[in-house]
This record gives sequence, structure tokens and C-alpha cells, in this order.
Amino acid sequence: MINKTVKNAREAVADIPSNCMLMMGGFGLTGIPENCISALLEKDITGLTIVSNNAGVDDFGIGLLLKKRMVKKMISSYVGENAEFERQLLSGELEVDLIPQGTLAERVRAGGAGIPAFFTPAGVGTEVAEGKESREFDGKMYLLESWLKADFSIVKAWKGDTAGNLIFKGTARNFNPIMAAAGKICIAEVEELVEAGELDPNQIHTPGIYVQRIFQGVNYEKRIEQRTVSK
Amino acid sequence: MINKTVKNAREAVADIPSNCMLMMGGFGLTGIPENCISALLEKDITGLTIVSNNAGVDDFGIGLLLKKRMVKKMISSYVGENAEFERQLLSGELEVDLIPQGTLAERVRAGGAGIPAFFTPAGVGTEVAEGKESREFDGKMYLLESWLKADFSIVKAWKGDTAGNLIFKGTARNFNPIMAAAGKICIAEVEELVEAGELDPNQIHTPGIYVQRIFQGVNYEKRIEQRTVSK
Amino acid sequence: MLTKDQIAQRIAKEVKNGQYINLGIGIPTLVANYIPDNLEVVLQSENGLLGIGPFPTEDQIDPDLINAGKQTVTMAKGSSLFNSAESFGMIRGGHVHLTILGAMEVSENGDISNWKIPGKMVKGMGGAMDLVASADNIIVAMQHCSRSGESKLLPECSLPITGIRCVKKIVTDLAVLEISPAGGFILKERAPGVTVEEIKQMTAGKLIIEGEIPEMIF
Amino acid sequence: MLTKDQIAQRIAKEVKNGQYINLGIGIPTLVANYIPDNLEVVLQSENGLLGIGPFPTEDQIDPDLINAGKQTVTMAKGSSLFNSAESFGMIRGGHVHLTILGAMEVSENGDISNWKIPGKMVKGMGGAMDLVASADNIIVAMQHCSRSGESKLLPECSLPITGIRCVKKIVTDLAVLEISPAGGFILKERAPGVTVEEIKQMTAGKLIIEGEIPEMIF
Repeated sequence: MINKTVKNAREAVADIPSNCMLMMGGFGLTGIPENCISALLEKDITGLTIVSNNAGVDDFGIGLLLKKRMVKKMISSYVGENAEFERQLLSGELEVDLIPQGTLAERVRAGGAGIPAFFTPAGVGTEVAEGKESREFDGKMYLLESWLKADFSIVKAWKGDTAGNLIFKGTARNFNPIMAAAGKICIAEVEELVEAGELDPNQIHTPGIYVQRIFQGVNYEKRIEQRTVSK
Repeated sequence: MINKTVKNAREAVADIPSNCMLMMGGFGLTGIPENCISALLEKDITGLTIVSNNAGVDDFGIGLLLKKRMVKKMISSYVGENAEFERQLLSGELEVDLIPQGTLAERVRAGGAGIPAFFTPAGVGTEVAEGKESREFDGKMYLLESWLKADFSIVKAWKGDTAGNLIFKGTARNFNPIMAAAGKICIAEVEELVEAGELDPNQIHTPGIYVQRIFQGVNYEKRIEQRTVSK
Repeated sequence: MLTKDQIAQRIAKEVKNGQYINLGIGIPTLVANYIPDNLEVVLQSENGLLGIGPFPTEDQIDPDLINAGKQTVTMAKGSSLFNSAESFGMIRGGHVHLTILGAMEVSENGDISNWKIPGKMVKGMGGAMDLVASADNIIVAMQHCSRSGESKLLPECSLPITGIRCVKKIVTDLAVLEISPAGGFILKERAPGVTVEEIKQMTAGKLIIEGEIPEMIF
Repeated sequence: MLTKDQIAQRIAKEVKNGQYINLGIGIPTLVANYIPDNLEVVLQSENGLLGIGPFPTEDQIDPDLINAGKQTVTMAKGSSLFNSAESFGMIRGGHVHLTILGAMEVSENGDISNWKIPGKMVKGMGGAMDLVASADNIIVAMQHCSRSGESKLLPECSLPITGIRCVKKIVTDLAVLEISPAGGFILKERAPGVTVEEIKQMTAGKLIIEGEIPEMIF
């Protein structure tokens, strides 16, 4: 199989231009592409639209891109832990499109799977339903929602191989596999990169067909938002 | 977690009544629930509607249920290797609903995932489109297709645990995971049943939430339809 | 009046053996502490885990294993991991039997508001809209009144809605109430020491009182 | 006139490095034998395998590992396994670059018929309708004429359609042809020893001949 390895994050994100649409995996700070976020920070681009369940915190994750004013719009389900985000939003510098988490996940999944639209019950009777087609099936109301696709999707996996196959760990999986499939170009950073053939085909979470570039990341911080321990 | 183990196939299918809707995993003869098919054959029921990609062969798989006239209707994508099937169909004893394989898979997936309808490009301009709503998205035409659900889904896995978690092997996975989620009651037969906690949570293909009954099957024949070897 | 822990404890009595349950942030998270040991239930976390275990000890902490409230967790025996689309497929598909979540307001026809206050920073609905639109059984854990003493059980929600006609039962610091299919809060139980009259005063929506209202038993 | 193997061999020249390819049953399956060793491509089987390897030796046979034609196969290095919904998600989502399949008829606007003959037992469309509705590049491998000598390249398909306006290129025993976006079969190459005049006679649909038509090179 063709070798999809690139040298590092800088090479992986080199051609990401201003004003494009990015998807970034992760839930909270878990499973976020730390290396690619750092590499994006070094680039002189702005006007990004980012699809990500959350928006990071002030000094980590997508919060860093916000602080550098690289982001025009966030498409997320929950953005609550970020003061700079709040400031930019209230000042009108930043747009935000808030989407129910399951609808966000399904829209991304639909983007990767070639389903342009689908019906879902989430948001019926709420402001999320405004302007959307609704329809009854078996006595229950549903909203028509459309697919989400991106120019680039950037995901973080635990293990990967040179053919682009990915295995995630724990709840760091979250949006990563569905976003991998929904980006025209998918960039995957992994903690451990092995040769094609070393991963069990039966255990692959994301088949390599979805991944265009892969590299082994360095220095993962894996910051914890809510360190909670048993007493 | 609650123990979902039943003794054997006979106990697992005991309450399956006449005239209900069944889903059965498998592609060709690979990954079919051999034990449950045998147990169904012992039951005095008729009028079944079976959702399965194929209809088995004359003397194996779903073909055995057809031969015993237990089946009223097949919902499948390809039914080509079965002379008795052909006879019953031509004589009007059997109904068949032929569905593009990807649409069948997505309708089953939608049934399990609470999506009542979705748009897909398969079948546009063909007789499959007759009577269906069509709509253009980004310059391409799509058909509206609805979810498929069943009273019982019967699947076959490689390994399973008492909590109902399943791991499949090779291409015996096929329709099994999506059907597991689309049955009101899912019965899983597995080659190896272990205690909850023995399977790696990261490697589960079908989470136990979808499975209501599980047992370790016996005497798997795993018949091969097209034994093809390298010269 | 019940403490938050007592609300959680009372809700735990609603849990049935074999259920798959999604617990929201706040009081609902506390419910896990009161589920009787003889019940085998599975807790779902919508970020991709079935079978949430106890919080980890210091040396068990894994940053790659968190719940939907972003707290570090462990995995129970027999758990499984999956992606966000599969997780919400589970929820939407009705496989999760019970959802317990907090609310700012509930209306007498079962509408719930819990995601947005006009004029305040909007953080987003997270998975709440999917959960309330999907689960067959939804129990709300909340204070009966706001800090300023106003009833949160209303004829109609005043805040933006999260979901319509979805709440089945409410456990507050004052009472256990069910939503009548015809509309109205059916008073089922009183908190210890709280009178029916007090509950009446604190409930702005239609309150249905049939027969003697027993005190809660824990 | 080309043999079936030669048709497969000619089609193999269309394959580009790094492509993900779905090969249908019949002649398309043979294409795998002619893909140059210096090209790294991945073959997809819609029953849930990326990276089809060679047919197994007797002792490698695994009944749990078959292709969409139900033949026993092996896995190539770096392959992956998945369920049928994921597999067709891959196909519909445009991730498979090239689909090669057989046909009973192709029309001059790129419609294809390959699943049903009225009056004969209908076996079903399998994955063909999904494949032709999804792939950006679809190449048809077929005989130019039926056994009774009638052209299978038509103004309009006479048989029930599998997909509309989807075929990009056709390789027959007589010629290589492309579908013109405006309609019509653009003759690109002749089989060795076959004249343009012969192809003209065997093509019922509009045939577009521009300049010299070279013979195929293998």
C-alpha cells in the first residue's frame, strides 16, 4: 500500500490556506491533535472555520488558535470553558454555530458516508428547528439535517500505520474517526506509527482509505480539564 | 453488568413467533447464525419476513428455512444462488424485496441509530426510485430511503462476553453489527463466550447495549461457496 | 427539603436492574453513588463509553479516559468504547433506557429548558437536545425554585426550550412529580417535613394532587 | 479481438498509483492480475475488506474471509476490516477512486444496465447500484456485442437501468471508448487488427471518431 507518511506536523499542515474549513477531532481536551494545532499556530493564516465539538481552553487546544485570531467561525456543540472565546463572540469578532452534539456527530458521519441529508429528532420544537424542514415518521417529529464536510480534517490517534490505518484509545476516539472520513484531506497524527501490516486488520477503527497524511507526533501533553479522583 | 447468557440456540429463539420480522447477519454463507437457523427449523412457525443480504443456498443457511416454507418475504440485495428460492418466487409463494446493498446496509444502520429516513444516490433513475421522493443536493440527485427495524435480529460473532459485547472476525462481520442494533431483541451466537471484562473494551465491534441474548454456538460448519485457491 | 445528594438518592430508586443509563452533569452524576449494589446497570457517557466505573485513584488517572463532563473516569467490567456517531446512534435509537439530567425550567406538558439564558453567554447544548429527544424515560433532577424563590415548574417554559414533551418525572428538593400526559405536574411524594401546601405555593404550573401524598422513603 | 484477459489487461493500464479500487465480478476481477507491480493500489471488497490479497493456498483458506463474489481471499499488508454500512459509506462518500464492473448494456449518455433481464429470474442488484451512483470514475468491461451479434453500446439502454450517466470509459473486445459529456461514444483505441469500420458497424449508439484512432498498446 502507498506510504502516506509525512515528516512532521509542519509538513502535514503546510498547504492549509486561510479561509478554509477544518474539522478537528477531540472531546474537551481528549484526543485533540496537539502537534497539528502547534504547527497551525506557526502559520500565517486566518479566517478558518473549525468544526470541533469544543473550542479548547484559553491556553490549550483550539483556544490557542482563537487567541491568535485565526478563527472566523466555530461549529461546535459546547464551547463553555474559554474566556477569550466569549470575549470574541460578544465583540462580534467570532461567529459560532451551535449544534446538538448528536446532530453534529451524525452530520459529520453523513459527510464522510455520502449521505447529503437525514432526519433526526434532536431539536424539534427548539430554536435549532428554525428554518428547517420537519416531518413526522411513526408519530414522532424529526428535523432534516444536512451533511458536513471539510477541506481538511485533522485527527489524533493512538496507533497508526504507514497505510493510514488508525486505532484510537479510550474516549480519545470520540469525533476522530468520523471526521477522518469527512475531510477532503485527512491528516492523522499518532502516538505510535508502525509499518503497514503490523496492526491487526480486525482492530482498525479508521481504515486507511480515509487518511491522506500521517505522522508520529511528539511531546503529547494530554492536559486534563477535570482531574477527578476517588476519595 | 447483567448477564445475558442463554443456554443455547433453542432457548434463544424460543419466543420467536410466526409472522414476525427477523434480521439475519451474514454475507453469502459467511458470518451467518448457523445455530439459530437450525433452532428455527425445529420450530413450528411460518410467515417470517427475513432481512438478509442473501438467501443462503438450497441446503444451507436461510435456504433451509425457505425449503421448509417458513418464509413469507425476503428483503435482500442478491438472492442468486438458490433454486428453491427461484421456484417459490416464480410460483408466487414467496415475496422478495430487492434493495441495493448499500441502501440495505444504511437502512439497517438507520434503524438501529434512530434515523427514520435519509437521502442516498443509489437507484436514481432506476426502478428502485419508483414511488420514492427524490431531491437534488449540490447538483446531484438522491432518493429518500427509510429505516429498517426488526422484531428480532440474529447475529453471529467470533467472540462475545456475558454482557453482550461482540467481536467479529474477517469479512464475517458484514451486516452483523448493524443488524444487532436494529432488532428490538438481538440474539447473538458466538464461537467463544467469555466473562464480561475479558475482552478489551477498545476492540469491541458491537457494544453489549444492543444485545439481549447471547450463547456459545456449537459445530460451526462454515460452508464455503466459492472455494478459490492460488495456482 | 432534600440536599443535592438526597435528590440523587431518591432518583436512584427509579433505576431498574439491567438498565443502560445516561447521567447528565451535576446532581445526575451523583445518582451513580446511590444505585444499590444488587442492581446491575450500565452507565453511558455520550463521548463514547458504555460502562463508566468509579473515579480513578491517582495512579489510575488516564487523560484518554473521561466522561461527558470531562472528568477522569475508569471503566467498569464489560465496558466498551466507540465513536461519537455510534454513541448518539445508541441514544437516538432508544437503546439507552433512562436519561437523568438537570433543568432550569420544566413545563407542565414536559418541555424542558436547560441550555440557554438570554443575555448570558451561550455555552451550547452539548448532547442535551439529542438525549431529551430520544430517551423513552427522562427524569429531571432540579431545585424546585430558583435562588430568588421563583418556581421552576411552570405552565410554559420562559427560557429557550431544549426539548418538548419529553420529561416523564421530576425530583426536586421538595417533591417527586410526574408529568401527566394530559398536562400538569402530578404530585407523587413530598420531601420529609414539606407540606402539600408548601409545594403548591412553589409550583407555578398546574399541580395535580390526588389522594394522600406520602412522604418520600429512602 | 481481445480475450477477456486482454480486456482486463487493457483496463489495468487505467489504474493509477495510490488508488482505492472496487472490482466487480467477472472480467473486472481479472484486472487485479495485470496491475503493474510498481503501482501501489488497494482493492476494496464491499462486504467489508480493504486490501484484498491473492487467492489463498489450500492451507490459507479461511471461510471467514471472502470477497464480494463469495470467493475465498487473503488480506494484503495493511488491510482493514469493517461492516457493510461503513463499506458503502466509503463507496458513497467517494473514497473509492475507481470502480470497474461488467455490463449488459451501456448507453451513449453513460447509463448502464447490468442487473436484470425481463422474463428471467432476477437475482438482485447487490452493490452495483450503490457503486455506479457513487464512484467518480467508472470503467465498464464488456463484450462489444451479445452472442447473437447485437451491439451492447446503444443510444438508450433497453434493459432495466442500474445507474444513469455514470460510465466514464468502456473497454470491450473491440475498442476503448469514452462517454462524451454531450452524449456519444468517443472511440479512443482499436483492438489489434480491428478496423474503425468494424467498430462502427458493431456500435448502435452514436460513435464519435476524431482523427486517427490508434491501436491499443499493452
